[in-house]
Amino acid sequence: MRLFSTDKRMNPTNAGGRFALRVLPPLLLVVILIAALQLLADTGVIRHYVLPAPGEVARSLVQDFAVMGNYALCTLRIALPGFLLSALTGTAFALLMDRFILLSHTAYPFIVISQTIPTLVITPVIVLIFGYGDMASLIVVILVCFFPVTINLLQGLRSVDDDLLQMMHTMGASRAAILRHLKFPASLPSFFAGIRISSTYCVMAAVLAEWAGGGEGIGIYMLRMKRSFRYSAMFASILWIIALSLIFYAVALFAERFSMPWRERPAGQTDRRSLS
Amino acid sequence: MRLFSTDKRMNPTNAGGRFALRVLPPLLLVVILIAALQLLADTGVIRHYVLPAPGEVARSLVQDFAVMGNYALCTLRIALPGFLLSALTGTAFALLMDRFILLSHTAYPFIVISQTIPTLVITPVIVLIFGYGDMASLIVVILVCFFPVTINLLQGLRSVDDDLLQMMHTMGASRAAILRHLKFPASLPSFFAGIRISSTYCVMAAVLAEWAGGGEGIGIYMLRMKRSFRYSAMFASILWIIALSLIFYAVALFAERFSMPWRERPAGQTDRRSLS
Amino acid sequence: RPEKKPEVDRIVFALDWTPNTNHTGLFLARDRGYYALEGIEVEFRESDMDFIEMVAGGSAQFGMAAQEQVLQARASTAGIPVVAIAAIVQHNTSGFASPLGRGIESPEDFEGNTYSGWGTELELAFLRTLMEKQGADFDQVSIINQSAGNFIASMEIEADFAWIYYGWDGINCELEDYPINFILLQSIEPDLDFYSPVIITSERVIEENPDLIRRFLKATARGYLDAITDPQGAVDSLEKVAGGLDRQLLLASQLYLNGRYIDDAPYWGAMRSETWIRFAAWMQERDLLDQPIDVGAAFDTSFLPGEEGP
Amino acid sequence: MTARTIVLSCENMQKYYGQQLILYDINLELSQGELVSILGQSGTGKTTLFNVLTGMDQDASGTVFRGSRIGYMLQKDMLLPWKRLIDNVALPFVLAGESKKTARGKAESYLSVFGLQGLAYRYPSQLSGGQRRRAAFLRTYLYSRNLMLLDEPFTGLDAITRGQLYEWLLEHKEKLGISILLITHDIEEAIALSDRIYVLSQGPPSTLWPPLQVKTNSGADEKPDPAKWREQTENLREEIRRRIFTVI
Amino acid sequence: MTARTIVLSCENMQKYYGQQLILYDINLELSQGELVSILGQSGTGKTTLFNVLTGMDQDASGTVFRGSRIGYMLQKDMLLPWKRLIDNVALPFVLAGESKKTARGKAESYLSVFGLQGLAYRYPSQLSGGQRRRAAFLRTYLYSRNLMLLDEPFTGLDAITRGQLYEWLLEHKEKLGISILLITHDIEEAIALSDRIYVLSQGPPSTLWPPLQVKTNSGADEKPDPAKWREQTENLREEIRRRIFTVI
Ligand SMILES: Nc1ncnc2c1ncn2[C@@H]1O[C@H](COP(=O)(O)OP(=O)(O)OP(=O)(O)O)[C@@H](O)[C@H]1O
Ligand SMILES: Nc1ncnc2c1ncn2[C@@H]1O[C@H](COP(=O)(O)OP(=O)(O)OP(=O)(O)O)[C@@H](O)[C@H]1O
Ligand SMILES: [Mg+2]
Ligand SMILES: [Mg+2]
Repeated sequence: MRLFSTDKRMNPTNAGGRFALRVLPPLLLVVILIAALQLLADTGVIRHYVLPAPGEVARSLVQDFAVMGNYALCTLRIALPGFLLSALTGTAFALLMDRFILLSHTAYPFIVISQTIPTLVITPVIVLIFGYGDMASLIVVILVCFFPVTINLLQGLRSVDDDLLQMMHTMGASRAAILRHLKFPASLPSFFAGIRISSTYCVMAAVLAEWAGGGEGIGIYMLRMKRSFRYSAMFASILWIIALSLIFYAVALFAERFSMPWRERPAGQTDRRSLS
Repeated sequence: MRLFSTDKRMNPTNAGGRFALRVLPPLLLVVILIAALQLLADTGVIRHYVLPAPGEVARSLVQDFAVMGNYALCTLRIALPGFLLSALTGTAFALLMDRFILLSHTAYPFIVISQTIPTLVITPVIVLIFGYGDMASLIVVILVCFFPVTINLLQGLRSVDDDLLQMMHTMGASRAAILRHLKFPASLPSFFAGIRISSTYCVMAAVLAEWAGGGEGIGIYMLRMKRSFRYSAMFASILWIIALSLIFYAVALFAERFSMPWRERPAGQTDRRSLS
Repeated sequence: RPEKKPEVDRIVFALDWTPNTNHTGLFLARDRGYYALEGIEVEFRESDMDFIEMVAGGSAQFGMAAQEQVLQARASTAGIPVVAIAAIVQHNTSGFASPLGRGIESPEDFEGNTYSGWGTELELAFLRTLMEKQGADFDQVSIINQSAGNFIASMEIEADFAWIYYGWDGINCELEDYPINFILLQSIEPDLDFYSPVIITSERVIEENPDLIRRFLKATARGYLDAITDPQGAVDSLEKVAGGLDRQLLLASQLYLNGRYIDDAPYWGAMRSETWIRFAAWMQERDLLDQPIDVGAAFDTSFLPGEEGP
Repeated sequence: MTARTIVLSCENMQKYYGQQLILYDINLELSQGELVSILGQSGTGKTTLFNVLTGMDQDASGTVFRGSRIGYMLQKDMLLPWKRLIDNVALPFVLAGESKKTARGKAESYLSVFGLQGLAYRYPSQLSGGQRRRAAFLRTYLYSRNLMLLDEPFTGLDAITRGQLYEWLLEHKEKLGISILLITHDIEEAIALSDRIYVLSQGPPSTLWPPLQVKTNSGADEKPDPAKWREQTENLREEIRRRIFTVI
Repeated sequence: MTARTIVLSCENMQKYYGQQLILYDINLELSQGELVSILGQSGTGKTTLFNVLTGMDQDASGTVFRGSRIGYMLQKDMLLPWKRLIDNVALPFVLAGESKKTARGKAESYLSVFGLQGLAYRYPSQLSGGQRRRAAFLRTYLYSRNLMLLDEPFTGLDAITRGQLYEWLLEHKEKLGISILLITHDIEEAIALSDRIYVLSQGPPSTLWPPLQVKTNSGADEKPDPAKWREQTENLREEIRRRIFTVI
């Protein structure tokens, strides 16, 4: 068996190749799906009120771009701070619950309960407490998005390697130091799993907040379109929602990549499969 | 400094004590909250059409127990299989995506997209496609619940210790064997973090499905109570929803405890805090 | 009946909302076996979304909707082929309501107040029409999306007035001793006297099974006539379908509607072209319809049992 | 010299980590039934060499020949935390398709040889460092009894436990004709156990010195003259020390 | 005999794991400036003893006295995977409140003594086993230069690297009066480094034999007569072996 030296990082086509591998397949699938939908719509198999023809959706997307963009911006104005605050709240909850057992026991059931009540039911109570306005919408987003962060980060904090903890204790590390130098870095993968989920949900949560009685955004626009049976405009606004969500998701992914440099596989050990 | 031998596992009051520590604080908080709400209601600060008095909710809970129980059962008939199927689907997705990089690149965006469309929008489409009935409801529940499982399990599978992987390769372990003996046990904590989130969502997802026309259950009942201004009965049905959700959550927690016996802290090393 | 059908027609009826007094005739007709007599077995399905699409797509044969929805659906580029075949109530019962204390007695008083909306273009058009009629400035109204679950709560926590159906929310205010001002739409603008709700079916059912529609409406008309004479029985039927509703509310609402089912019409279910045309014209004028439509095709009263009764 | 069957060889192997050359021109042979030690300063590339030899690390150039499947005991113990000791040890059998029960049964009898009796149902976290290493050693042995690459197998064990394992290993090697490549830092151990000794020079880059012969292949049973043996050993020791220390 | 300051002691200590008695009647003393070794068969409870002494494990009975803060080098290297070598080593300074930059600066100068020069910016996963151990050792030293408990610090190191560290350790011990308790499996190492040697008997349960004196406290600088020294050492070696092997 002959081995060849290939310094993969020196290979210029590689980065481009990897990018193509990541982006092309889904793109291809999207194109195929769109073509299929258009065909189904054209032949009348799928009625427009079930799923509008992609061509029409595209037209609506172009025609109403400015209008929808404006509405989307309004949604973004809630979704972005809402997401950031969720990440913060979720992190804070997890840290507090990891730190104070009693608090954890007390708060946990309520945190779970907060997730089991449909948003539409809980919104009036939030408006009652905080008054009508952006504040209430923000809280709805936070309510939806903090939970995955909390659960995942808490799991991460609690699965920290016992021996490393022991080592930190022997060095007289304070709780804060243990958190900063050990627990937090160790639970970054779990934390980011939570962040991924939350980033996926946050635009949807802002839309929910609009529906449940908040400002005017792409969600309200979408509902209005739906109620007046303008399906192509409705799907166009869904595409806006998807696009915004994907941006959040992509940013989360990006942050994840860059926050854990030590997880880069060392060169030459990328491929572990044994040869025949 | 004097050390005392205390074999904690031999201490009979301990199990009871730990239980009390877990259950009493939230219970106490619930009691306080209820008392406060009752007070606010009695003094007329909060009117019943905004938030009903706890006493009335309790009466409604007792009076309509059988009726609500029946509706709840209908919801459970969707939520339970839906949750189990979600766990399965989520696991399958994660495993496939861990195994086939190309599939992962292709499917990932779609999986994320599936989560960014508000349930209230996608549910009617599903009902339109599948018609009124259990099938549509099940699909809605799965759509909501598989995602946290997928994301978390995938994160778990991908953070498996590289050295252990190496070790398994040296022993000529097949992919299936590596999965079974290494990757799956190693990612159980992450898996269960996902399961916790899903178990919290599944009843709410079934309720959402009902609202979109997926069948009669406690969600439909709640909506009816809300619309006929029976606020106490509406809140009583919310309590049912919460209770069902908590049962799912508790079972998930229980399963988690029992599936990782090796994570029990070894005796005598329960307390790591260094003494002064 | 002379020609006995060997098998029953199983149909689905898509309700437009939670079961309520608008629906009692349907439930009575089923309970009292009128549908069975016609060889029909009805299953009711409730949701507030996409019930029109369900009828159009064939998942349901019949359904309930508001007149404006039928018009919008037909005018949409998707061209949803639903047709109204009977009116439940002869005159519009909706309007703008506000707590007595806010002093909103006419559309002029909307200025400077907060409107609690449902997020439809229609209600805003109502609002604008009424205010323009009185020379008030629509822009002086602040509009929010309702977050509270009901009219009273919304008035208490976030807004000053809202669009309600008197037969439900208005009656509830009476029962709650919550005095309100109520401005009926057609009392300001006669064009806004529309049929809400109506029973709908799809063009396909009309084409393929007109007899089914006839039989269905015959039994349904009997049900509504029974409801008028026997409000207690009507409420009983409704409760059987949707357990747990507040009987007091149902009864009061039923009594409110009883006189309005037929009202000044010759028979139950009747619809006048004039009402359809005027309202459609108003919608067209207010840009609520995507394209001009043939209003005459949007409704069809020919299946009603008519003057001679069911 | 009798005809030797080569079970593992490596020719002209070269290994980079990134831009840095770690190993160059590595040539090595292991024959059937032979025990060969590799010594070298910490960080010269012994573990890296093993990774390449076993095929774990494929990002290297050169030619590697493997005549049989290899049991590789890694430098870290690498027990699966969720498996009890017995299941960790029996893993090779389970991987070969045997039921958990038969696998446990087969593994059980070896526990006492490795001083692990009574610990079968412990989790790795409940074992001492030496116990974990012995479990890893046993697991490796049970995976491949023909050809083993052992990365510091006796590290962290006391003299007595070590002695027992030496004895067991040499006995089994004689009986079954096992071939063993062994990384160690203990010169005495290398001399006591090995047929031949390779030394990895100080680097980077490092390369292997030509092997030192310790035992003569012919007439392994005849004990050499003690005085001569002592002198020979002393020379060997010196030579190894010198080689470890030298930058080629 | 000069007046001794006791920096660490343990009286009548007893330790159970569950129902099993692991250590009983442990009595031990460490004086200022002393280097004391603990030997014992693998699995007898040396690491457990250290855990109790450092206060890591509090589920034991008896009395422990600690006169100073303890630098504890655990048996596993326990480097933080997300910190570069230099940051791992500089951790004690960072924990003491210094900035990352000053901490790195302070730690840097020690790297070459421990043979870690050039590796400062590597992550632990990019180091060899011995390099990791040395980093852990250095970190422990930087945390406490007065009192160190070292669990097999020289395990996994080659003879030369070991020798350098021995020399450095003894020199610094003399200069700074460091007190060290050392677990090792290497009898030669124990004899070469220690003032006194404790042996943990075979168990379970295990207990400590009374300490063996290696160096006479008075006149540490005078070299003893080589022949006498060799004989003495040989006796010591035999005695240690005997003790390790004996069940009390
Ligand atoms: N958590 C635990 N639960 C039960 N038994 C344990 C636990 N940890 C260690 N033991 C047992 O206690 C004994 C002492 O372990 P310890 O790690 O102290 O040994 P050691 O002397 O350091 O051995 P080595 O030289 O192999 O490191 C061992 O037999 C081990 O199996
Ligand atoms: N992933 C990596 N990236 C870069 N350098 C590495 C990597 N892994 C190891 N090295 C370096 O390669 C050299 C050889 O490492 P290796 O682990 O093979 O040493 P070793 O001879 O086994 O040492 P020890 O006796 O300490 O175990 C070391 O100097 C180490 O720092
Ligand atoms: Mg190594
Ligand atoms: Mg130990």
